Amino acid sequence: MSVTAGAPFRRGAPSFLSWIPTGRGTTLTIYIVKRLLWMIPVLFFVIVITFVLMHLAPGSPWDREGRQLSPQVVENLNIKYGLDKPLWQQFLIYVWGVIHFDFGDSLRQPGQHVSDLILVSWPYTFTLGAVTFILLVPIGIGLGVIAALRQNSLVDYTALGLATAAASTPNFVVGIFLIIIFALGMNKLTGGTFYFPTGGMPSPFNPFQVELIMPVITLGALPTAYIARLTRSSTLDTLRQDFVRTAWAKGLKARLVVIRHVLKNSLIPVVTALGPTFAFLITGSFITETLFSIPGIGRTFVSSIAARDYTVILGTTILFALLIALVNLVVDVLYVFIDPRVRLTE
Amino acid sequence: MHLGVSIRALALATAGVFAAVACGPTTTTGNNQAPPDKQVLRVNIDTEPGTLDPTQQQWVYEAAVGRNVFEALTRPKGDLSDVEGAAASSWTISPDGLTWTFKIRSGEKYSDGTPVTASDFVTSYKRILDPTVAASYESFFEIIAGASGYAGVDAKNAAAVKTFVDGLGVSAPDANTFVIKLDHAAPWFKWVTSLWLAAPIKKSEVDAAGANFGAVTPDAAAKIHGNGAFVISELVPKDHITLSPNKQYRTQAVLQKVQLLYYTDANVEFAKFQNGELDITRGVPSPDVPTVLGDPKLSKQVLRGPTLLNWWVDFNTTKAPLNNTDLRLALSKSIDRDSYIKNVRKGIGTPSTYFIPNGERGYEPSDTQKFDCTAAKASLAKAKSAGVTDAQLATLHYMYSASSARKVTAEFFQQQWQTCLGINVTVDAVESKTYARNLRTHNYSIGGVSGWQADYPDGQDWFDIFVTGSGNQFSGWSNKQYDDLVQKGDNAPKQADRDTAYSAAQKLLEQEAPVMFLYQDEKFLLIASKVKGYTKTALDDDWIGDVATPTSMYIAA
Amino acid sequence: MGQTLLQIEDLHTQFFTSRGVVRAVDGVSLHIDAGETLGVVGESGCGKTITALSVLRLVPEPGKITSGRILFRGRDVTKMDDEEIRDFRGSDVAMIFQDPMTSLNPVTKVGFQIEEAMTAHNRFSASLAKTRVVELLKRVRVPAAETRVKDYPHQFSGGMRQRAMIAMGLANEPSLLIADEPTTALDVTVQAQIIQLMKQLNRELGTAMMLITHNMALVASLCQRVVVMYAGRIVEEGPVEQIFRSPQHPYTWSLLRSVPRVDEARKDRLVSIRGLPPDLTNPPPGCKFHPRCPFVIDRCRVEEPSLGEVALNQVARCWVLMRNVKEDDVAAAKASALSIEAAQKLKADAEAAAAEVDSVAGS
Amino acid sequence: MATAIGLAHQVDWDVPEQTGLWKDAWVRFRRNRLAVAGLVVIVVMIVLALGARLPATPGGLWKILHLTNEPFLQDVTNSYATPSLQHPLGTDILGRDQLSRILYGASISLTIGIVVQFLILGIGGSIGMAAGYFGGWIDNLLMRFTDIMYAFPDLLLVLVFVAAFGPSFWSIFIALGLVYWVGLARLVRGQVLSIKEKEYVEAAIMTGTSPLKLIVKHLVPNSLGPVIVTLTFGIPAAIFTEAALSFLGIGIRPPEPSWGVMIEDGYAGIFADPRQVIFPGIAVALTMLSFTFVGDGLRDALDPRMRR
Repeated sequence: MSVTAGAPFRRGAPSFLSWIPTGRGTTLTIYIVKRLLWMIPVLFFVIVITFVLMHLAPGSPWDREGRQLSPQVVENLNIKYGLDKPLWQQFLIYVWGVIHFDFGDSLRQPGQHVSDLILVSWPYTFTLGAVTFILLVPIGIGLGVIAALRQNSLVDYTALGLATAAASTPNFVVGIFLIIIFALGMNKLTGGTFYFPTGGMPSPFNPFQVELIMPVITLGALPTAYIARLTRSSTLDTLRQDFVRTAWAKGLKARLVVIRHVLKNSLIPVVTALGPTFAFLITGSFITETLFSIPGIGRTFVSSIAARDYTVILGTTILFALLIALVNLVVDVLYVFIDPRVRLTE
Repeated sequence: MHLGVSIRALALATAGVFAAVACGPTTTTGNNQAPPDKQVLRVNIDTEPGTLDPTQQQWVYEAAVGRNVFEALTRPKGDLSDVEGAAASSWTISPDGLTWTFKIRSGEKYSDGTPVTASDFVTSYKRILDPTVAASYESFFEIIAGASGYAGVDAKNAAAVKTFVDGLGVSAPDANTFVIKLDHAAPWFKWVTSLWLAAPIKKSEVDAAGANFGAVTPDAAAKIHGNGAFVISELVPKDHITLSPNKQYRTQAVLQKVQLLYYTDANVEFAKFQNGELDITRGVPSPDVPTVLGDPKLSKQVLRGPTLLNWWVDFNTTKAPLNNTDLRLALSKSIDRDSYIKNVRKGIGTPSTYFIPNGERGYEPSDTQKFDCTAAKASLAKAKSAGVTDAQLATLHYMYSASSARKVTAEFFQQQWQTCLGINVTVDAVESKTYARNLRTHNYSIGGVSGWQADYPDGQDWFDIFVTGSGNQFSGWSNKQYDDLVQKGDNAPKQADRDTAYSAAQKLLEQEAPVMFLYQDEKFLLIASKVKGYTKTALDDDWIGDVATPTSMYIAA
Repeated sequence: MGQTLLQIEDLHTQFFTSRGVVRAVDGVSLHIDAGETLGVVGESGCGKTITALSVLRLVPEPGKITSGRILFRGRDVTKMDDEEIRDFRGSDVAMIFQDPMTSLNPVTKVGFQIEEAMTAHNRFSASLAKTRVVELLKRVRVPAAETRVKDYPHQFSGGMRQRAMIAMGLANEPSLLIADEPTTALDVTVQAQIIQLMKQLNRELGTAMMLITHNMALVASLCQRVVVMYAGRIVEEGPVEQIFRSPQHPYTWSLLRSVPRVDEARKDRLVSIRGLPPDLTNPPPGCKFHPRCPFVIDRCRVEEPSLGEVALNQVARCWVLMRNVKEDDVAAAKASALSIEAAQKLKADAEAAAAEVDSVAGS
Repeated sequence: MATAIGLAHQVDWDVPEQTGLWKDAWVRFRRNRLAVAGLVVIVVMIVLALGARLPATPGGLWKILHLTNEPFLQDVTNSYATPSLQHPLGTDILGRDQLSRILYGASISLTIGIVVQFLILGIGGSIGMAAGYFGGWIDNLLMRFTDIMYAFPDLLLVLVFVAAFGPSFWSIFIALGLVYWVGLARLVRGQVLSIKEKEYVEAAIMTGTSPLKLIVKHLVPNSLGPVIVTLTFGIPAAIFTEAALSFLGIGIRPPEPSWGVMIEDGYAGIFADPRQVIFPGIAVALTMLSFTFVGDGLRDALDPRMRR
């Protein structure tokens, strides 16, 4: 469901390192270790809240439309999966399991370990997300910078128009139009000699497969547009800064002015946004995976919520939370290197 | 059996009947067959099965695997008039109807070459009724001697569970003889023995896997062996399952590979078919029906046929004002079902004002709930004179499980009720699980659409839905007379007596209108022209193989 | 000295905005000799900064040099191609900007920013440039220059940053250094240090300097010649002592007779000159200054005077000229101008009145 | 003349009043043609949206504009009609006039898209501002809280929210606000932190400017650019999420159309009639574009550096 459609905005800028200065090196190591330790309470609360929300959500794994399960079967299923126990006990049992890297078995798929399930789906989603990200960064930033440097030119308007179109079209629409045009349309037009397959991802680790083209466009259109606009906005801001004029006044070559002075500054907020964008590509790939029949984790996650498959919900949530926390950490550390004004402390 | 409930797909109930529809030439062999390496069939089953253990399978997309990898004692005949031997070559029923003795077909083997024995059936029947396994559809089997106590067994008490399971009336006097003892005579039990879940499983495999038996993992091919026409040859989690012919099976399939794929989104499925990536679809989204019929290429690949699936709208009879029968009738009579089928569903299905679908014994069209706005207004007036107030009518909500197709249906009803009765019904979309729970707990006023698809073509499967306290009816309706009639129909040894009782029960149901009958569904799916030998019955669900195994199918050159 | 370094002839720089054409620089001609220090003064918005930016062809969008010539050692800057102008900037003419806080790139090391000014041109080898950075910082009196080169701008104080800016400007030993309000953003003691530094550099290196400021004190202490601008035009020009002693244009006179207030942070406007500078999209007819001029005559309103010689080396653009104004009129003009104290009192009274109204309304 | 010759500084009564900040901004905004065009489009949309909500008046302009052509009026025999004079944008599967529905839907989608942004700005903006401005343990606490909010599933949050508060129009706002504020909070915090590093703000803090004044005069105008970008992107996002929510049961109730719902519905019949998706899609794009231009215009107008 396209609840995730607009998600880059949910994942905004990452946290900064706000504290007081010291040198790099050991400070950085200490900082990273501290942040990693911070993840433990964060993950714990994520589990707590997800656990509570999950059980608050109406309906149980055994509710369904159509033929109903008998009350005895429901009761037996609850016993089988320990759902008959008080909630706090279930919680403790779960957390105990997590500490031992046991994430339980899927309720919808008896005998299927949640960890196996994630291990199977993860490579697909990661490959899709990573390929999209690697393409998105230069394209988004490039478009944004060019648009800003050629403000109010045709290039600018085209980029802006593309960004608007991408952002105002839900990705299930983007996807299905791609399918209609590049799969069905080309199939018809060329009499079946050349067309795109409508999806699948034959090898999960291979970034060079033709099957990836349409999913990558579908998944990447919106975040690329977002990054492009952010870059444009930020670059326009930077271009007006006094130090850029200083750079010109020094007689620097245009290329150097743009790269050393404009980009280095205007990309700071963009880098901030890249982390969450990457997280979005991973966590928000549900529709793309559904449209292009990619057996990724996004589908697993959304369908687990629909099915109230508690263990899978928890398992994937933990994975996503971990991912987001790590991405934030990476961005924060990166920050120290791109913006000298930012310092680490403690 | 259920269709999977998917986010976008309309989900639904189960089942089906009589007429067999043949598509294309039904010749089992021909010289126009493509070479073996081209004998690949790609089918969409919507969702990855939850388990490969047949005894725990409950959804259409699971039985699609179960029915082809395993084979129960019997199977429905092509015309659905009766069952015929499958894993069993013959069987006898004792004169009192209580003892059923099945002879296992000689030479019946699992795909790994080991023979199928009667004790394997004991294993599977006991597994279905084992409270610690909690198989979904144990209720079909509660008629077995000793099984009626299922509800009383404490699943946490290992000793009690063992006593219960050991006491079940299933036994294997010798390797080839499987005996089932029933609590009371039940002519329809033959259908139960044909269900996909009553298939033999190897005890050694169950024991080896323990709780993980049937898990949908890549190594499943090595861990699970069945006695059906196909074996699982490849399993890519979340992506597909490939079936290949079982070399041990008595009839060898022409198809060398059957790929079961999971496309939930109807548009995606439609696109894949058009792009030549899929050979059989589950259906066609109703807005696309005119497109398909108008397309010279696609229209030739359409397969239409009856199905034993009937749809209705539930009224919550436990609360005012819908505890008033006249109001329910008024609401039902004000829906123009012809227009609904023709315009909203684009011609798929038959308007119905009856319960038992066309094609099943007991089908009796009736006019009780027929669209008639004048009559509807009269009913409403009658209801109002009986105390139904406008204020109560203003509180009516129509709840549906969110999907595009159902939203359109809801908006159509809303308009119809407004036009004919002047009642403004509020429409609520809710998420599937919430919908199911609200229905079950009678936390709604009008809910729809619900449906039932025959698990097997017998009145018992249908009429039991509306008996007092049945978990499968959501209207909270209770009628002593109906309950008595149904009990008679279920248990009478003579078919004629059963028919009479059921017929009376059906009339009562239609007059009392705890539900508003809407339409009988129709299969409308696409099948690639190169696929030949596909036989479909009304009992089959979306996918091939419920009755007719795909051994007769082949890919034309 | 004496050789003309920069010659600006009839320069017009205009901004094409949706409101209309802003004639920011409207026919300015001036020259700077080698080693000379020229002050350009005027209110903000009078076109002095735009004139300087025009010299480097750094006029921001939507501005454009529409006509005129800018000859540097005989080469017309306005006709240089992209590569020539690039090489011209920073090496022949360098510029120091107003706000040292924002004029340095915050994410690049100070040393590198200076070094880069050298490597952009071919005057110094890469390795020489590196060593010269320290030298330059030492020259502008940055303490511990060896370590400070590795610092980022935010680690520098305001005065240090301006020193770094100056070092950057001197990096290629330019013949002309344009300093645009180099001290306004700094506090008083630092201002004095910077002024001292610039004086010294001018003396030691013989670099010509164009000093853009509204600070007459700075002009007095640094410059040999001064150009007064108003509404995009030069209204008076001459040697510093002469202008200070006997300004001939009423605008110059007004500038000079106003009271200095160095302690306040505001920088731009003049107290004693009533009214605001004209809207440059729609300047008044006749003399641009006439609406604000205390000595206005009828001719001023219809006909614009041209720059005329009023004394040796001194030109002014006025029909009246201060020397022709009667003592009485001058006294009257002085009286009519408000003193700072009076103006502040007026403001305080107005605020008190407003507060009173508020309290009445509130009760 | 005093000891040093210098230029006097103007006293305040001669300076344009401080209210001129907004007046100035408005003048600068007006100069941006695209921004004005965007504003005009938005105003027209709002007027049409209000018009579509007015009770039907017989004939005339209203009818021509399809404002009273009953967005709910079904003509099931005329489904997926191709555009004609009577139905300029065709009809949907139940034969309802698409143009009327789009105009009517404007009232819902614009309200949701825009009002939610204010909610997000309110929640996310104040949390981000507080975290960035106060720093220290407040910052730490707020940021760990957003980390947690950040990490768990929106879908679950929304489901539970619906279950708790029941389906209503206002639930949408709150649900959307709850889901989307996190990103903005982080963005604003980042902006505030980097602006805090700037000297003029440091100076303002040292000279004892009150926090409120500091926030209003420096932090808000300076962080406006990226915030506006994010919020304009948030408008279509909210419109689509609303559509998805109605599938979960807290969207607007059928048969009322919103653009998102129309697109979602149109998707079901996209092979039969792609117009069902394209027309409401254009409406969303137009809104988005208009807000983009207005946003850019606003940013430039309020940018302190642009002031001269």
